[in-house]
Amino acid sequence: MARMRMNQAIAAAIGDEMRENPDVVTFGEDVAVAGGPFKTSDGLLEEFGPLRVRDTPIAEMGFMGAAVGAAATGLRPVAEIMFVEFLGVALDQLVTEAAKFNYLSGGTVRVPMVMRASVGAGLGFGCQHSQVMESWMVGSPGLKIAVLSGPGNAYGLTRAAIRDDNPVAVLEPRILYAVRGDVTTGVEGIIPLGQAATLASGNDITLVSCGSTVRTCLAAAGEADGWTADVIDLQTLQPWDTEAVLSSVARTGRLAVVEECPYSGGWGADIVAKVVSEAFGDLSAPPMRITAPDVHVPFGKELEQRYLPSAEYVTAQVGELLATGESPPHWWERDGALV
Amino acid sequence: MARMRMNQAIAAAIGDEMRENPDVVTFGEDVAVAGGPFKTSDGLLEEFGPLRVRDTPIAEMGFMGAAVGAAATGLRPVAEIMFVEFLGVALDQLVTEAAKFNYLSGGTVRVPMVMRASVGAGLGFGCQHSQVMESWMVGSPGLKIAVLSGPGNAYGLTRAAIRDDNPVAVLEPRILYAVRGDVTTGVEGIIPLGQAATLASGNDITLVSCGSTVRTCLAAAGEADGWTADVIDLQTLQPWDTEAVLSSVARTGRLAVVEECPYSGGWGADIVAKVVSEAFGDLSAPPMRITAPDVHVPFGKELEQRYLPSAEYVTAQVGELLATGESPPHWWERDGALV
Amino acid sequence: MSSEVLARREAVRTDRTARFERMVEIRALEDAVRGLFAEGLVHGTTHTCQGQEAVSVGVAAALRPTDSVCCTYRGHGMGMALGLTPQQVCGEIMGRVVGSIGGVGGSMHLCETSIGLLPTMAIVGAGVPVAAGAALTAQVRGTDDVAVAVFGDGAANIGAFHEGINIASIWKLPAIFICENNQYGEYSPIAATTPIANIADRAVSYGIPGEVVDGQDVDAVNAAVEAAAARARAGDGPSLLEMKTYRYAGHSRSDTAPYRPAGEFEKWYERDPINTFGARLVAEGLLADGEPEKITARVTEQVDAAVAEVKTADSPGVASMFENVLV
Amino acid sequence: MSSEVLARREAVRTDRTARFERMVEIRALEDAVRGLFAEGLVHGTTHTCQGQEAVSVGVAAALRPTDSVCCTYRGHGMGMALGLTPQQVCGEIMGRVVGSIGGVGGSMHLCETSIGLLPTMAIVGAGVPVAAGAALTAQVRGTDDVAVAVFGDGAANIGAFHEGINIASIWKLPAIFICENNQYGEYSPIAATTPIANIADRAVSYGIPGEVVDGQDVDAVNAAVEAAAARARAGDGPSLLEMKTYRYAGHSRSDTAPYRPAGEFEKWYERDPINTFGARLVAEGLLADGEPEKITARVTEQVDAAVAEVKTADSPGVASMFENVLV
Ligand SMILES: Cc1ncc(C[n+]2csc(CCOP(=O)(O)OP(=O)(O)O)c2C)c(N)n1
Ligand SMILES: Cc1ncc(C[n+]2csc(CCOP(=O)(O)OP(=O)(O)O)c2C)c(N)n1
Ligand SMILES: [Mg+2]
Ligand SMILES: [Mg+2]
Repeated sequence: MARMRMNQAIAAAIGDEMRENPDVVTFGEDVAVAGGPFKTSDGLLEEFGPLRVRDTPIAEMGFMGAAVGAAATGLRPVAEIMFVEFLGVALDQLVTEAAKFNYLSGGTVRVPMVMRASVGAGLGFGCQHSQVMESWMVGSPGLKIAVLSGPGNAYGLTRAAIRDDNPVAVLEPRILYAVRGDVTTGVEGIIPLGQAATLASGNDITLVSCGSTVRTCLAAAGEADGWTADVIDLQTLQPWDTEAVLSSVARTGRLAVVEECPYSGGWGADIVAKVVSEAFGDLSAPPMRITAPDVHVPFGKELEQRYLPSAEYVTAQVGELLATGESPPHWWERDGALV
Repeated sequence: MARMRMNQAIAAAIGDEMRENPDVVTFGEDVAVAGGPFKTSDGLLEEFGPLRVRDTPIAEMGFMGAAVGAAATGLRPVAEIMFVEFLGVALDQLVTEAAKFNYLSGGTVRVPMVMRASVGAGLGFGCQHSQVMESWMVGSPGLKIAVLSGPGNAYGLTRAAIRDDNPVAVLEPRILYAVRGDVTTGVEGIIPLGQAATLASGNDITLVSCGSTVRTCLAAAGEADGWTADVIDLQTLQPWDTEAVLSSVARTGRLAVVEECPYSGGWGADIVAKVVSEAFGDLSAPPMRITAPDVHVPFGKELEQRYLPSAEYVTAQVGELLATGESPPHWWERDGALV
Repeated sequence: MSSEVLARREAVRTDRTARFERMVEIRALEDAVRGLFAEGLVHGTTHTCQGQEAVSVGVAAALRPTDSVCCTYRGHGMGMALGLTPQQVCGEIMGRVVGSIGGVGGSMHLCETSIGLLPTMAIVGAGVPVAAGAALTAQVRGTDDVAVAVFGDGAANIGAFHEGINIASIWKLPAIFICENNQYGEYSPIAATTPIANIADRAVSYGIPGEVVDGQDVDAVNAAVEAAAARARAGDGPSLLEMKTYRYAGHSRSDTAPYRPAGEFEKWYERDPINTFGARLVAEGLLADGEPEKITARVTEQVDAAVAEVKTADSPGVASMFENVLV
Repeated sequence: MSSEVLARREAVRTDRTARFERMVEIRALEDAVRGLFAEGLVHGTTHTCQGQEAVSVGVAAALRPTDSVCCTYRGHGMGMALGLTPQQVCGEIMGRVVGSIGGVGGSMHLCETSIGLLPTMAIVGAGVPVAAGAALTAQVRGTDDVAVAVFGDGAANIGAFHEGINIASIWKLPAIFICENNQYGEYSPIAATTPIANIADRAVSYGIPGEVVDGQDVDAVNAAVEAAAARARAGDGPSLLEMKTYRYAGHSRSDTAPYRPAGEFEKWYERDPINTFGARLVAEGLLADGEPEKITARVTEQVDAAVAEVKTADSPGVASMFENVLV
């Protein structure tokens, strides 16, 4: 157990895998000499040398492709996309090549690569550098997607991703890089992909979260007055832990999914759709989604904070759901919200 | 009114807009001299000349970017992506540039461009040329998405897309290009974006479809024994016609969304999530999604047909939902399905 | 505002002294911006262009207001060279309604169509094909406008660069591709990412002229862009110009540039674009002895006043995030 | 199957007569495939490579089985040159379990790792950076393997080409980039999309050797690839080779190539790679007079028999689509 920041936990996870397995290599823009734009590979160049830790040109398609080819021939590359939006110039390699190679080789080629990307809003990077964009990847068969929610699972999920024989996208909420927490290091810290973590237990509602909304939900549940909640951190978005969510909802009878991204096309809709199809009879209230509005991530501290679902907002929405038995309107749908 | 194939309807729509507005231009790979790989621009070069109708190099990022720049400075470009998967090398320009320029110009720059792409399975093109990939675009604020379901709305939606001042993605199910139908040409044939079409009326369930699944749903409803359905063609996937779906479900009390794409990350989840939040009390059965499985589109006629939801399958699933009041398992979840 | 912006646009086009003043103004604003961030007065990040002023101003001087310019997150200098006011730039950086796009974009996002500035793009390389598209408009409409993409040395390694220039060449579009080679892409020196010495040599791949230009000399920049623009306006197609320049500050707010070899900055500073141009104007008799210094003091004061004014400006309200999403 | 494949792999590496036979075999299979499609016996599309056999075989002849090859949807020839059997290729095209990947991919998707054939990619340009990655494995592991990307002339205009070669150069990877310039990208002649005459000239952008090679001469192809491979194995980095060749058939099944100027095919056919190589082997005394024709007849018969056999093979069951999605 060690106390560290999330970016340190990521560097530790990559370093521990590199130490155990000479096939693990890592590259990306300013990953080597500078230790990563967010210091998620600090010290790796010094320890593992320039053959295994590399800076790349600004060429996401090029180095994602290099990761695919390296993985297909035996390495376990960890490629960093600095901001997930940059996948917009490289998605082909991840979704259309890497995720399909096993199938397109009759099972003879594995692509054990990791695509790490920083994601999310809250730091004032403006609308081309603040999204999560998991929708670009969810729905791509052959790809796993993990989302970090703090130092502890950052370490464990990153190691699991590197060990996985499938291509894995690891999404790292940028706003959490500096957050400190306890990390179980070593193999026992590895967190299997596909498993959710239930971080709080309660009776009245199941709060499903992922990435940056995990702490939002924990705070919301903490502030709750008159109700208690199961707080589930999905950890892996694809494949997600249906079992954990369904068994919680079977008990609580209510569901709220809390997402950082806009309402349309968000991953929470998948959760809701699955839950209603499997557990319709268990539900005592409509499953609810709490998301950002369908707008670009605004600049400006207040605007950006308003854009993101806050703990207070989650508490209020859940309170209203419990009180009325109906899905409350989103904040931007309420009278006077926009003045 | 004229009878034509869907690809001809598309060419007619582009041609009519080009005739009315000198700012409309079109380009893409083999769009000009060859009249389009799917003959969706046949005759346009001859009529409008090489200044307005162009072949491009194989450079989707390049020519999508050119569309963005041209649209931002006053033209109305219609750019063709031959197979929607190729957006994986060009998504940035559509989602991160075009869709954000209005916002990033304080409302002073409009990007009236159309990105047309052929989509979908059924023609044996293999797993890198058979997807729909609307998930790459749904959830991108600032972008509209229309999906064609036959010659009639192909003409009307394409013209509406070209006239729209926002970037619009038009998804064209490849399997329908050769389908003939009646087309209302001229301005009265234009179909406003954002409006669904209710193609059949019934009492027991609302079938929501889009693109290639429209005819599947119509056939399923036609074959139905003991039940009748509203069949809704969404036509526009973003923003989708909430009103049409909710008012139908308010009457039928049941919902099935029929999608061509894999279960995970499909657009139908958004429909289900919205309906359960707005109309939970109206529902007499769990909303159901009928989709392809979470696998790559297989090659081979039988496999590919099995992969796609068929009319018979829709009829059977709906029948089972009505009979049991529960969401039936998907075909691949049933015992013995895979032997 | 718009007439002021147009007047500023025109000044740089016609008056070399104004070019000097504008370079000073850009430097002063960029210094002030780094100060604001250091003080913690601003959210987010910023990318300033101290040392590269001659490129921005030289380019702007060669273009007409109806020409289009695509540039990057490092766009304050280019924006101001084209005519944006310090208020518009600083207002955007600080997220105030007086900002170029109303304060909803931040440091990386400026726009002013009246002077040809398309939305600046924060995705490396994105502006290259977009500029080709703007040039396409000119070609289709038969105007003699040109479109310019300004991008960094690092951007020359990304696919959009290759695709955009190739399309512009095959279509003979009136475009000018200007690579601002400031020697670094983020923290990486160009030699770590680019296997050739001159990015201008890549013009060979597209069958277009490629030229290395002294980016520290505003007159040289201006002349090269004017020649490329004349070529483009005449229907002879695009050019690739590489401006050799230097980024005095780190890549972004948090970067102190520890990776720079000792003496490198000093070597470049000897040919500081503002100092050398000031001296040239004095030598030519266009400015009196000591006048560059006086201009610098005056302009810096004006910029500081503008920044102070922006500090008191309003922030956009919640409704603004819902505006301009769909037309 | 695997030992047969390896033996076929070895034959082409060591025996020039085997190279002749393999070129004949490729031609025969491609002709048969177009026939199958014309008869409506196959689902989907296909892209055949008649006329380009010397490139496939010359490349394969210069490589070792541990080298990696990334190629495209137009991959039947390359696959067979490396050792795939006609059954494996035709089986995949017809969607039968005897196909290279079990019949779930179709004409565009072949793979056989025992001979270095990575999954063929149906996205133009995708294989270029993937080959760089395979070369990275060799470099990191310190083997002297090389990785090869084979792609078309049209692919030289896409971003992945630019990015992949640039990375290979800056990292000095043991890669060989082979542009199979068959004069067309789909229905567009190269001059409509590419503003320079020789794609090999683009090597300048990456500071690597670029060479134009006669792609109709299997010996010339072999020699050029051997030299590039030697360079790569010695740690001297990648090369770009442009093979000038010609696509006899249309782009894909439905294309009759009406856009071809009259006489163009005939001109290229004068230097048909199979005819000229057969004549050369006779001239050199390696084959007797009339033997090329006999080989052609025999091999064509074998191919036709293989195709007939495939027609009777099983199709994959429903379960196959659920296999190999996740490991
Ligand atoms: C596609 C993409 N990849 C990476 C980045 C992150 N990034 C922002 S600026 C930058 C360096 C760009 O270097 P250069 O092109 O030389 O321009 P400069 O910053 O020096 O002006 C990088 C890598 C980005 N914005 N977009
Ligand atoms: C990214 C992408 N864009 C477009 C296509 C459609 N397409 C398939 S083959 C082809 C032509 C490729 O030409 P070339 O590279 O010369 O190879 P050739 O087919 O001549 O072997 C095109 C445009 C594709 N598969 N991928
Ligand atoms: Mg730079
Ligand atoms: Mg070709």
